Amino acid sequence: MLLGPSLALSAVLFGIGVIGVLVRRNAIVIFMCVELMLNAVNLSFVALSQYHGVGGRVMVFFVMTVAAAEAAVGLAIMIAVFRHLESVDLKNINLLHG
Amino acid sequence: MTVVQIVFYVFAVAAVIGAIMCITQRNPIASAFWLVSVLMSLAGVFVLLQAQFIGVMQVLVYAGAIMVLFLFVIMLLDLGGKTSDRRGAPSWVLAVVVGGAITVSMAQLADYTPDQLAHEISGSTELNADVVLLEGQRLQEAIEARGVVGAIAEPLFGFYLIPFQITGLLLLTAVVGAVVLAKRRI
Amino acid sequence: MTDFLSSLGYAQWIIPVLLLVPVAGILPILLAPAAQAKRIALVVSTVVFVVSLGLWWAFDATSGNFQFAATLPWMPFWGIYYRVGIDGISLFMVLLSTAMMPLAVLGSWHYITKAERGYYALLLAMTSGMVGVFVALDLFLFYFFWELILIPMYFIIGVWGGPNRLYATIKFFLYTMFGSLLMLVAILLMVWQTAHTTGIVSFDYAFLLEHAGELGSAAPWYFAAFALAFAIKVPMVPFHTWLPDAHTEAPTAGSVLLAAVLLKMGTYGFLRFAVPLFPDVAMSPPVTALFISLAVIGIIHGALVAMVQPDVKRLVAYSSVSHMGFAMLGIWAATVQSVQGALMVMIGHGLATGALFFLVGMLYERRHSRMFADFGGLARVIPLFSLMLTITALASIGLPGLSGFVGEFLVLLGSFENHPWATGIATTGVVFAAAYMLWAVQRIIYNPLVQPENKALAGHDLNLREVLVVLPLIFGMIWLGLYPKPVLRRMEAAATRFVEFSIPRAVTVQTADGSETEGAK
Amino acid sequence: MLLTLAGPAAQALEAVPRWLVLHPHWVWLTVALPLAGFLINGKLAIAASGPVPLLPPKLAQRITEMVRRYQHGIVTVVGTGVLLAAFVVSLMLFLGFQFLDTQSAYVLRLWSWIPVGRFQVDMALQVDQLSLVMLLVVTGVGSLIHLFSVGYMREDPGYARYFAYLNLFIAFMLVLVLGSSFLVMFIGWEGVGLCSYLLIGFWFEDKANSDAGKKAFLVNRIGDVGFMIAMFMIWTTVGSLDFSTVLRELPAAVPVGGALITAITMFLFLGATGKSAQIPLYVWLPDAMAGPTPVSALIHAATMVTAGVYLVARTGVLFAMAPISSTIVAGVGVVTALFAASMALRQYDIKKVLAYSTISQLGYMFLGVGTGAFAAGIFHLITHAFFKALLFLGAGSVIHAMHHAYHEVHSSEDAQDMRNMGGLRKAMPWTTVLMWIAALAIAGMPLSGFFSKDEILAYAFGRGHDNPVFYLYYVLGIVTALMTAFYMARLMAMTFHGKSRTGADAEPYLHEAPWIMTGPLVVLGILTVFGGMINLPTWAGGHHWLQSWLLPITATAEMYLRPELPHGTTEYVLIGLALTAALVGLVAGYRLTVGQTIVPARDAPEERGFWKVLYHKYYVDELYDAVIVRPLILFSQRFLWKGVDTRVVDGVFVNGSAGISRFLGQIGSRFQTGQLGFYVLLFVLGALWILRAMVGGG
Repeated sequence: MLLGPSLALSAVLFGIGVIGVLVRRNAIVIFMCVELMLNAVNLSFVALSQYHGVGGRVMVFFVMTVAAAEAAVGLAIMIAVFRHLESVDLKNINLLHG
Repeated sequence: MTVVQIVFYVFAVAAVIGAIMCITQRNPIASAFWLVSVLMSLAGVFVLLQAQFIGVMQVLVYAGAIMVLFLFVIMLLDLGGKTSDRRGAPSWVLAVVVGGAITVSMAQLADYTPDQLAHEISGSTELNADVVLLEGQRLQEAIEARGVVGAIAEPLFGFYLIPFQITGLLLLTAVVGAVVLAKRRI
Repeated sequence: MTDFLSSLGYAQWIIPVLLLVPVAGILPILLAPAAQAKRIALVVSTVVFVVSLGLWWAFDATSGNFQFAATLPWMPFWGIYYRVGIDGISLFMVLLSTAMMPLAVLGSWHYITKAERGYYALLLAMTSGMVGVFVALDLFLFYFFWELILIPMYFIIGVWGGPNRLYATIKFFLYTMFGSLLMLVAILLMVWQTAHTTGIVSFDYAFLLEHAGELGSAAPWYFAAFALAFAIKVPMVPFHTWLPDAHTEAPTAGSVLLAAVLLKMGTYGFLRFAVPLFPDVAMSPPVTALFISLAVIGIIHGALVAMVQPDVKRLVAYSSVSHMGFAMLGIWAATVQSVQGALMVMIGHGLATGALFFLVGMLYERRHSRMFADFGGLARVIPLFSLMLTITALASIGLPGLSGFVGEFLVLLGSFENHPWATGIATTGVVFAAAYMLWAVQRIIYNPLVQPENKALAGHDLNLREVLVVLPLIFGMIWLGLYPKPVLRRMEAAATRFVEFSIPRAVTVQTADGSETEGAK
Repeated sequence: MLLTLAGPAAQALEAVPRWLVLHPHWVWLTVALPLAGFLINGKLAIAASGPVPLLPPKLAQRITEMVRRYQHGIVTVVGTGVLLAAFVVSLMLFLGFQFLDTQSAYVLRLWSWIPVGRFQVDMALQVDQLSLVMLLVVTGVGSLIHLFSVGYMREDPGYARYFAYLNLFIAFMLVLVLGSSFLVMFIGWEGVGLCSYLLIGFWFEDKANSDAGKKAFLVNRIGDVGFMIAMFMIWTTVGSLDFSTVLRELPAAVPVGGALITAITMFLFLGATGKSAQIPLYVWLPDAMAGPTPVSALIHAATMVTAGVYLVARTGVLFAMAPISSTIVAGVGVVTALFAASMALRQYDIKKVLAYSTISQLGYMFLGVGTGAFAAGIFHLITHAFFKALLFLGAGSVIHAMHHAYHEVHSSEDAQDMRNMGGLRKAMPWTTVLMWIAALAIAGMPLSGFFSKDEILAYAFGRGHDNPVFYLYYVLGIVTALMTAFYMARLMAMTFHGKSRTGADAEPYLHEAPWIMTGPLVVLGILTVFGGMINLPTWAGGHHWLQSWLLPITATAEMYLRPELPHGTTEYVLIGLALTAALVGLVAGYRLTVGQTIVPARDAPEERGFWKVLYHKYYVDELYDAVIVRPLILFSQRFLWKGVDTRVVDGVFVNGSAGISRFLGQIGSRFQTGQLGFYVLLFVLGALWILRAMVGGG
């Protein structure tokens, strides 16, 4: 009976995460927004697993693991970038410019 | 409206407010703390959704470990919001339009019911959730038989063993990678 | 000899051996110390050459069919098989390829100083590719080998080449790639269309040859794609400008293989695929006229431009354009004489131009220059080199009694009957050939010996290794010039078959009793 | 060794001992001997100047030392020995040929050369009356010139190389005259061109010499194109290139005087003009004098340049069938004769005079064969070989003496310029006498040259009966004879008579050449005097021996074209006219030259007026250079290379297509801002799009 509201909440949080990614330039804040979006997805998994079986909950574990790994590597990259550029602001990071 | 629903909405509103604050705060540390509040609220929601173990994990791993890592890095790099990293108004408008569009598209699921899920899975309007969604019932039975942890542990170390192991490998790789990236000299 | 070979089961294993042994030789090269790489490459390529010599005796000259043939499934679901065989056309191309390889290794002995292992490994890989192109009887397999050659050549020029090598490699690669991709499209479409009409998916050459008549209105397009790929490789005017650049920048062995073997892949492609598969298109008057004009233009243009080059290698490159024009003229005139002449031109050009590039390379190793302005009077200081250069140059300009003449003469003789004017103009190419080549020889080895660097060459004549590189080629030139009969005899059946195939199949003749019969086939 | 005696000739030749005769199948020896000489001398030439690469170093060194010590001797013995041997073999073959029961050609098939389908050419040598005559001339005169060279080239560092080239030349020349088909003849044809190229540029360190060699080869090649096209036409018509088949079947296959036979003969004649230095391709021969003088004597006077005449005589029946062609051949011949003779009038280089004289005399030969008097043409070829070789060798010993004299006093004067000579008869009596014999012969005094030239002119006059243009040819021929006598007398007077202009210090060093050089001169002198005997006309008590000997060759041609010799009074008037012209020319030339004061080359003033035009050879070289050579090079360089290849093909197409790709790439790269936010936005938009699709679809 909480299925619909949970999915709606998940959608709202995901949307906020997207907006956050788009409006911020601080790479670490962007990471946090990504975490937010991952959590929104987790919520959907959990909500649906009540009816669809245990697979959804197992998946949440995997998502958490990936999030942790991503945070570790991502933050390490940030440290490396910061060492070079003295900043983690995306406007300064444009090595990909063609 | 039952108590459970009221509690759910309280947590939901808290999560949404926390999320909005998270993305609007100028200081990354504040953002991080607001994010912790979102994660806590979500942990509550998980409990309400009968996923107590995941709720606990959420608090321990996410709010506890990952966010601490974030805070640690923010403080290490001394990013305490001296300058604003927010983009200008056009970006905001664009972001709100795009994000809003996504939210609205998905928020249509607010009145989604288990029966609709059953219909989508079976492709038939005749059958209802009780007949189709046997996996969900089995989960309930497993929780009753082995408790919330056991119910997850059994498939995790059984059917999902290999993905689980691969996840472990991923973590190991991430650890090594993080060390390589962050250290000046190895 | 024939009995001995057949007692060894030569016919069964020769082609796989030629394809696999060079590739297998790469492994020891990569494992051995870098200084040993050239020795291993020399041994492997010599073994391959010696083994391939058996083809000379094992080949049945009376038969125009494919010999040493074998078929093994590769991707049978798609109709792709390992199908190989050798006829009189490919026999000499295979022998030319295997024969040039030990010489190329010897010729690179001191020239290559960096990354030797990689270099010699690539040379061996190329051996397999070259043999593969000439023995493949499955269009997919052919395309596979065709493209396989590009990669080693790309690296040989791009890594071990001269200062402007990047431009040259990219030009070479894109030029040839452009043509061959269109050819791939044509091959696939042709197979698809044939599969559509016959219900059998097959890349088999013989099968496609049989059903090529049913392609209908698409045939001109297929022919155009094939012809473009081959014309670029030959190279025909106006697709020739990659050649001087590639030659100039390539290391000695690269130039030699490019001239001696790779260009022949183009003419071979015309002889094996483009013309026999689509004779109605290829031998229709406008197409014939087009190709004969281009061939004649190529002969004259190549020779004239060669005349004014300041760089020896560019001169030789343009002379290749001119010589390959003779080969194209011979193919398109499509008489037994002209086709055999074209094949002889291909062989003779392989020997003579190969030797020229070797000699230029030897000169470059001594003088670190390829500019005519830097030479002069070398006959006084390095007579042996001068002698060999003279003989080679004479073979190249087609002096009777040397290899170049037999081919050129046969081409012109065979073409004259049907295309007298074109042949007449082409014959004047002989004069221009003499002009650029003799002028080149004069500016290198004659004229006053003034520059101190040149005077210092005294006593640095060719050494034993260098003589061993060039002498076999010179023997070949004299042999082919004086006694080409054994060669001509072995290619005659295949050339006749080509001529028969290149008669448009649609032609029907009204016989005396009014019934229609297939044109002379 | 031999052989079957048969036929009526047997009785006449019974006296000849068996060991003196050879069966024609030994003809390969005559080619093989000089070839072997070439290989040995060539090896020595290479070995002398560098290490022997194919042997172990110690052995190689010993060989090198030995070779160094004995090289000169070995080269001399081998170089001249093979040729003398070849001459002896030729004589024996000549005798042997008499013993054959048939007088038709003997063809020795060595091996099948180029067999392709119905195109079959054997490597085969043909022995018949014509090739035997040529064989004797080439090996005979060749031997004498080889002997002369031993003295002339003694001190040259390239001695071995010289003899190697010379031997190779003889081998190719014999292939040329012995080849049994057009194609085998073509081997020799181009081969002698090659040797000529190598020998003209023998002293290659002087750029002018190697330029001259290259020019000779190139101009010859232009003629060779004609030869090749003629071969294509012949093969297309009769399917064979063998002389016997072609000369038998072609007359039946094509109409007399038709376009095809005219085209074939004209292309053949183009080949002949290249090799035999006729208008318009004569320009290489004067430059060819850059080679050593014996080379000029052998190649550019006696043998190679006559190959064109030989070709026309060999294919005489074809020319006889094409009246237009034969008229053109005769016309080109006589015009060349006149033109070249006029240029010889004002040359000062002794070899240049002789070179133009050679061109002029070749013109006579073409007049002869063009008229249809093939035997007369060959006759003049033979006598010319004698007297012109003598003239060149004589000039050679003059140059030799001058060169030595100037060498002794370290002077850099031109040893070949006649203005530096004069009065040499005192120092060189033998040479003077012998040169005078040759000069009289060429001028038309009744020595060998007189008979042959007179016969040609007489035949030309005779053909005027059918074709009046030949009367004109005859007149031009007489004028040429006058000029010939004039410039020869001038040459003799300037060189041997009058006061010495050599310079007081150098004069005492002038001396007669050694016996190895004068010996051959004497032999040639004898031949020059008595050479006319081989075809002595009836009025002089002869039997036209050569003409009847060559009858088997010329008989078929005479079916189509048979010029008549004038008889009776006309004949004597013509002889008188020719003699008068020669006498007038000689006397005038001598008197005018001796009476004139000549200044040595160093102080000589610039020529003026028409003399200048003559001195500069009518500016033909300059004309060719300006009209053909330079425009061609400019066209190749500016238009074909820089224009077509670099600008159009590379510039527009290759780099153009690269430019288009680059342009498209630049447009694409605009989207690569490098700003992560932008990428995220695109990503989110994509996600939204997919979401829309799913929600809409579900």
